[in-house]
Amino acid sequence: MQLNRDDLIQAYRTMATIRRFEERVQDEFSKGAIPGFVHLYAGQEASAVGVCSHLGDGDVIASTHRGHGHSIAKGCDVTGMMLELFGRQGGLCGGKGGSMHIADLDRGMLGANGIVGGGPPLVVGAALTAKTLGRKTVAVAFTGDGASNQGTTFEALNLAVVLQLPAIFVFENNQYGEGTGAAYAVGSRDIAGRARGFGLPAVKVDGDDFFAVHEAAREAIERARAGGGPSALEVETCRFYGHHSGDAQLYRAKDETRRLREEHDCLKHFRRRVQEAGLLDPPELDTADADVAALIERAIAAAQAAPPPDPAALMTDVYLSY
Amino acid sequence: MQLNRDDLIQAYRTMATIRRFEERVQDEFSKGAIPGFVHLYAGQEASAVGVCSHLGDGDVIASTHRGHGHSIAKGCDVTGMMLELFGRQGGLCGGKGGSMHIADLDRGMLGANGIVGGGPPLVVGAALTAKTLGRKTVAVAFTGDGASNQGTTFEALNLAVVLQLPAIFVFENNQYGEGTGAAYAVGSRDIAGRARGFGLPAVKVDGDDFFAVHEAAREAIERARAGGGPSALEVETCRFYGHHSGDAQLYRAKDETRRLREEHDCLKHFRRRVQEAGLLDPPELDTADADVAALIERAIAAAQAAPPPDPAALMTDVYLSY
Amino acid sequence: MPMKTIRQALNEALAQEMRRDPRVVVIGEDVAGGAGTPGQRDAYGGVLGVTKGLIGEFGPERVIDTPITESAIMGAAAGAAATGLRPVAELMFSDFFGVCFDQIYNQAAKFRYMFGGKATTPLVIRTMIGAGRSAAAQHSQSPYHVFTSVPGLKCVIPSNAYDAKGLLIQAIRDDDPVIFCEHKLMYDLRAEVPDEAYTIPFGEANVVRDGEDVTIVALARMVHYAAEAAEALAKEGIDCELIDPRTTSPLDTDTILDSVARTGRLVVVDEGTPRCGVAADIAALVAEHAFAALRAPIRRVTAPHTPVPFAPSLEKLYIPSVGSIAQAVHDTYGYGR
Amino acid sequence: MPMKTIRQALNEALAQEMRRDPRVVVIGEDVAGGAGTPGQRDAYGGVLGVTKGLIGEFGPERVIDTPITESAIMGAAAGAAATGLRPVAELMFSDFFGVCFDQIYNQAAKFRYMFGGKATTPLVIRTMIGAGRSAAAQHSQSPYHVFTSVPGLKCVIPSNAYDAKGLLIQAIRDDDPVIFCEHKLMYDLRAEVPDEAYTIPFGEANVVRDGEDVTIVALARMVHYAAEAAEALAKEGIDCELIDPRTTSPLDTDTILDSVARTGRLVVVDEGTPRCGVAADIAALVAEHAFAALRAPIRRVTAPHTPVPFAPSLEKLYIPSVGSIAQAVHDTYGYGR
Ligand SMILES: Cc1ncc(C[n+]2csc(CCOP(=O)(O)OP(=O)(O)O)c2C)c(N)n1
Ligand SMILES: Cc1ncc(C[n+]2csc(CCOP(=O)(O)OP(=O)(O)O)c2C)c(N)n1
Ligand SMILES: [Mg+2]
Ligand SMILES: [Mg+2]
Repeated sequence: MQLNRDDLIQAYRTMATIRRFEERVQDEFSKGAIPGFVHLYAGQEASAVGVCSHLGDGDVIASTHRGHGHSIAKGCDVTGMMLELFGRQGGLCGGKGGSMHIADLDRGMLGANGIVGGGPPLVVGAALTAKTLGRKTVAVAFTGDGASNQGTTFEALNLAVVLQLPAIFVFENNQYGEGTGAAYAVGSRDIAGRARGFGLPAVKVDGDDFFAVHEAAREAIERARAGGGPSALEVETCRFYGHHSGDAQLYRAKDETRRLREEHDCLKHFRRRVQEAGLLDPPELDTADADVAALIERAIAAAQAAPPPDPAALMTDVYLSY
Repeated sequence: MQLNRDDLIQAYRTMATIRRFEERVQDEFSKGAIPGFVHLYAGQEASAVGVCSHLGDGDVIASTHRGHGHSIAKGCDVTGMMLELFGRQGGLCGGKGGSMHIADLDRGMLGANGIVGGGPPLVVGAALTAKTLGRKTVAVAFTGDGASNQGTTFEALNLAVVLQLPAIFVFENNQYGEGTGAAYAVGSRDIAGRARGFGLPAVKVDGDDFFAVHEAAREAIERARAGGGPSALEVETCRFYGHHSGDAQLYRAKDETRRLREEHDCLKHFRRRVQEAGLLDPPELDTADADVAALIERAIAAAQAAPPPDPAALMTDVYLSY
Repeated sequence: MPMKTIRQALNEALAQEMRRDPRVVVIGEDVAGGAGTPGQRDAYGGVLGVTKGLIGEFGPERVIDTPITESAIMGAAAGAAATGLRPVAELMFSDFFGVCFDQIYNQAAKFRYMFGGKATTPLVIRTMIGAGRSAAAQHSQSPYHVFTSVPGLKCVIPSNAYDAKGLLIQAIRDDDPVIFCEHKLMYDLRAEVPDEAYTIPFGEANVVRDGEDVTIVALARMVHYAAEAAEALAKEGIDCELIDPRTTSPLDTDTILDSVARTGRLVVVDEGTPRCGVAADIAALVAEHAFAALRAPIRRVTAPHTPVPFAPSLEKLYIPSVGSIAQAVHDTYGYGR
Repeated sequence: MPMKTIRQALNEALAQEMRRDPRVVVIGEDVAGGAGTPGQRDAYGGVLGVTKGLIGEFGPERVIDTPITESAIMGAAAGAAATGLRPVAELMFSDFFGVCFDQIYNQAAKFRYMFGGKATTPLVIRTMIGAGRSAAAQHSQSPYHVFTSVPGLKCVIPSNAYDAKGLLIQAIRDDDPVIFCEHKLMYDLRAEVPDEAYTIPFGEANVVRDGEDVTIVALARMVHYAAEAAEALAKEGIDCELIDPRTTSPLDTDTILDSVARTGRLVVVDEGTPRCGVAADIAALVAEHAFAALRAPIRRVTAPHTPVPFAPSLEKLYIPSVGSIAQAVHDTYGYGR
């Protein structure tokens, strides 16, 4: 573990930001303040933060429909995101993208994606840019157990291997694709193993454990930066909410989410670990929680206060020139 | 080897028919008598025949752009095929399909295919029909090393495993996809191994050796018929001609095709094996050759003599009713 | 007659056809839901509940949940249709056609022609269209112009529960591949729907309203907007004929041309984008075959040439409105008077 | 000026732009050929030789051979374009759009809008269109109507070597995603082509021939057929104006509308299928915006609503001919006289 105190507090703060963001989005969505669909990332924070803490603005990620966590971990402005979710002027995408299309190219965030399996090929491209221009940056595809069955994902794995690109494929296995179990949809029942068959190193890692994710990601990312080619990570994780906000979750065991929150909460796990190791004190963590809560409330207040986009925005930004 | 004399002579005759068909198509194409593109199967005969000799009309195959061999092995009428290649009335598809779309549903031949990776998903469907209607039939996708990298192919493997369908995926690895080597395009350099990662049994087999293919196919097909689910076969084979008729083949080693014809000719290999084992005599095989040659000449003569399709055929068979 | 929602009408059509014909199977992502989970099967019944309950009656062999694998779903359905089943495959959102269209347009739709008339491919693809739910750029499109353009494919776009049931049963019994477009905002719309099975033939438009002044052709949800506009215009003394083609391929050209022959004026309303859209197709038809009768420019009321925006305020501007339809009718009606 | 084929013109455009800008890369199947083989690199140079020789000058890092993996190619090109390269990706046959269209229409084309104007995606997709080579149903299509319909995508369809070079350089320098359609039967067509680099702006039609009686709008190979028809018709005293839009998105609507304002008669010639095609799109444009000038029905001369047949005898009937174009002009010209 090569994390110093600042790194640790930063990692915790980012995970807590995601958690709080999602919990408050859930409230606001339930109240009808957020239009459309939202897919909440709560429970999976260690994956986004464990991976992204190795990345700079020049590194690129592509995300999924469940993109808030990756966006925050990659440095997207939380207020800009909240404005976007509310569909308001000043949103990160001007209110034109919404939850499923959060993006910020300046932060290396190449977009949430409404198409399952849409991101991995894009990441091959970002990695190609890095390699071709000799940038020493890497590109990371966050993707799911469901998306692991999509042809585009398989093609991306193969092409990344063929071109030996600095690409990392993170399969966040939260056991479900909508209401279908990974145990059914992944024929091999082993996402990492199937990825390994494509000729790239692939490891499974416990997504409750920020430190395990962080370490596995470090290895993959360092290898990629050094020209060692692509890797895959299967992060075993869980989502605390339904597929989308409002999902009745009939496919889950009774009590499952309560149990997950108790036994598989990566934030609790992190607190326990750093306290046991004497690295951070509860008050420091509590202060971070309080800061984060205030930040999110400010973001929501800003979103509530912001006007809708200028009607003229309907017709702009289809092309650069036309 | 559970093949009796009749089986053997039949297998040889079918392989010889394919070989002769392709050689004469090459001549006729070079003379300009055959329009469009043709992709010749010569050199790969043991694969089509080794597999299809286990199949009846109720079993279904889907083929590729290089479909003549599979069509003949599956029992398509050779004269009908030749008429089709010439674009004439009476062709197997009425002259509307051509070499790349040879099909005969009555023989369980679900079509050559102009789309690389087009066949495997269709085979999943044919296998689904078999399973749903309790037919005890199987479905076989013939596909290539190049096609093994296509997303549709990967998806078909996974879905066949998930639904435990009686589907067999035959990867004919002739080392090239157009002018690109399998050693480059298959990131893992191991098609069978990659398939195995999808959770189905997959073996590599020597495509020079009819008996090896026959045996591996028997095992896979019997398993499928018995409800044991899908399998994959990687047949290591070679094509004697270019990607298509007229290809300059600059991607090949000098002398490569001569060497392949000498050392890796599955027909020669078959003759040697049956003679050494005292199963068939040279005269019997020569008679088969002569019969086959006459058959193909008759097919060509018929094709040359046939009129073009009725102009009205342009507008028919778009729909059953409209 | 009992009132039913479009969702109920579609569900009933599926159940009745599955009962009638054991070759009919449903296949897609979460068409039941719950496979391989600790929870219950039929956890979804389709993301908007259209296939709910079918697995209970017909079992997992005929209500087939799949991984997220649209190419394999469409290919499997095509291959199954060509070999003896009558699959109803679900493409959850029509926006996803880009990951699987080959199996639809190059395979299923072309089998019969390429194979010289020897293949029969009784395949139905159910899919969702439409904006209005803030589902943003990749979940709100109406790409039926692409489907309509494909020789060998039929394209159905119902606008009410009665039509939805009859057209879906027709689609299932039809021996050609059919893509069946359901507007995601209309599932709760009610109409009188008979309990027994019935079919509505393809290529027969529904004349929703007779009129003598202006012909309006509208699709899917736009039929309702156009009806509202026509109602309002009638009060001003403009008498609109409203035609719902119901199927864009085959298209009932006669009904449209006959109407324009009487009215001399045409407005086409289509939620899809304008370039090479169905509105353009119908406008071109009329400009070619009813030219003599035309007394005013053909007006198209469509979405703009932009992706679908997320913000509700922008999305509202994106979708044709009752007001914009009425305005187009006014323009047309006033032309040359 | 030197005479060059379209193939040479395209190759030269690529080479010059790659020299000028190190961010320009070519990616696709067998764009060089020979990777991982015992033979030579550049064994293909693209299946019809357009990219031949580039790998020699620019190396395998900028002339990138791929497996058969169109979704990954298009996605990689889109992702690379959004992060700093200017890729020219090859979709060997446009017929293959069905296996990869998501990355084109839902990703590349929508980035800028979905991301609120913050993405720039300078991507070019080169692809082959057209029938006439007995390549049958899956290798002969012209689905540019689908490409034209996509907001955020530009669509270019050159008809001669001069335009091909200027338009391809424009496409590469353009900051929006562009799909560039090359007709497979036209690569050997020669014209005068300057050696130096030049651009032709998008959205500016080429008026191939001035005329006063009938406006013909034709695309790609049909421009040549239409020119031949116009030549013959001129001898009969029918004076056709022939417009080649060159780009269908953006479309030079002014040139078309101005021409029809003068001639009052329009024939659109398009090798694509008729339903929701570019011919319909242009017909609808004119029926809406040049109605007052129209003196005859708008005639479309297109392929029929069928897949492309294999047999040369049928394929010849499938493709619009000089004769069918002349006939349509006659009909239009004679109408109302
Ligand atoms: C191509 C495509 N198919 C289907 C969907 C509908 N859909 C959205 S999310 C989802 C499940 C994704 O599962 P997974 O990859 O495991 O991600 P998770 O939701 O668990 O984060 C599905 C089926 C889609 N958006 N795109
Ligand atoms: C989707 C698609 N991409 C590309 C092509 C062009 N193409 C035709 S055959 C071929 C090579 C196929 O290689 P392989 O699968 O190894 O089969 P082989 O030709 O060796 O029999 C290619 C690239 C195609 N027809 N379809
Ligand atoms: Mg999941
Ligand atoms: Mg091969």
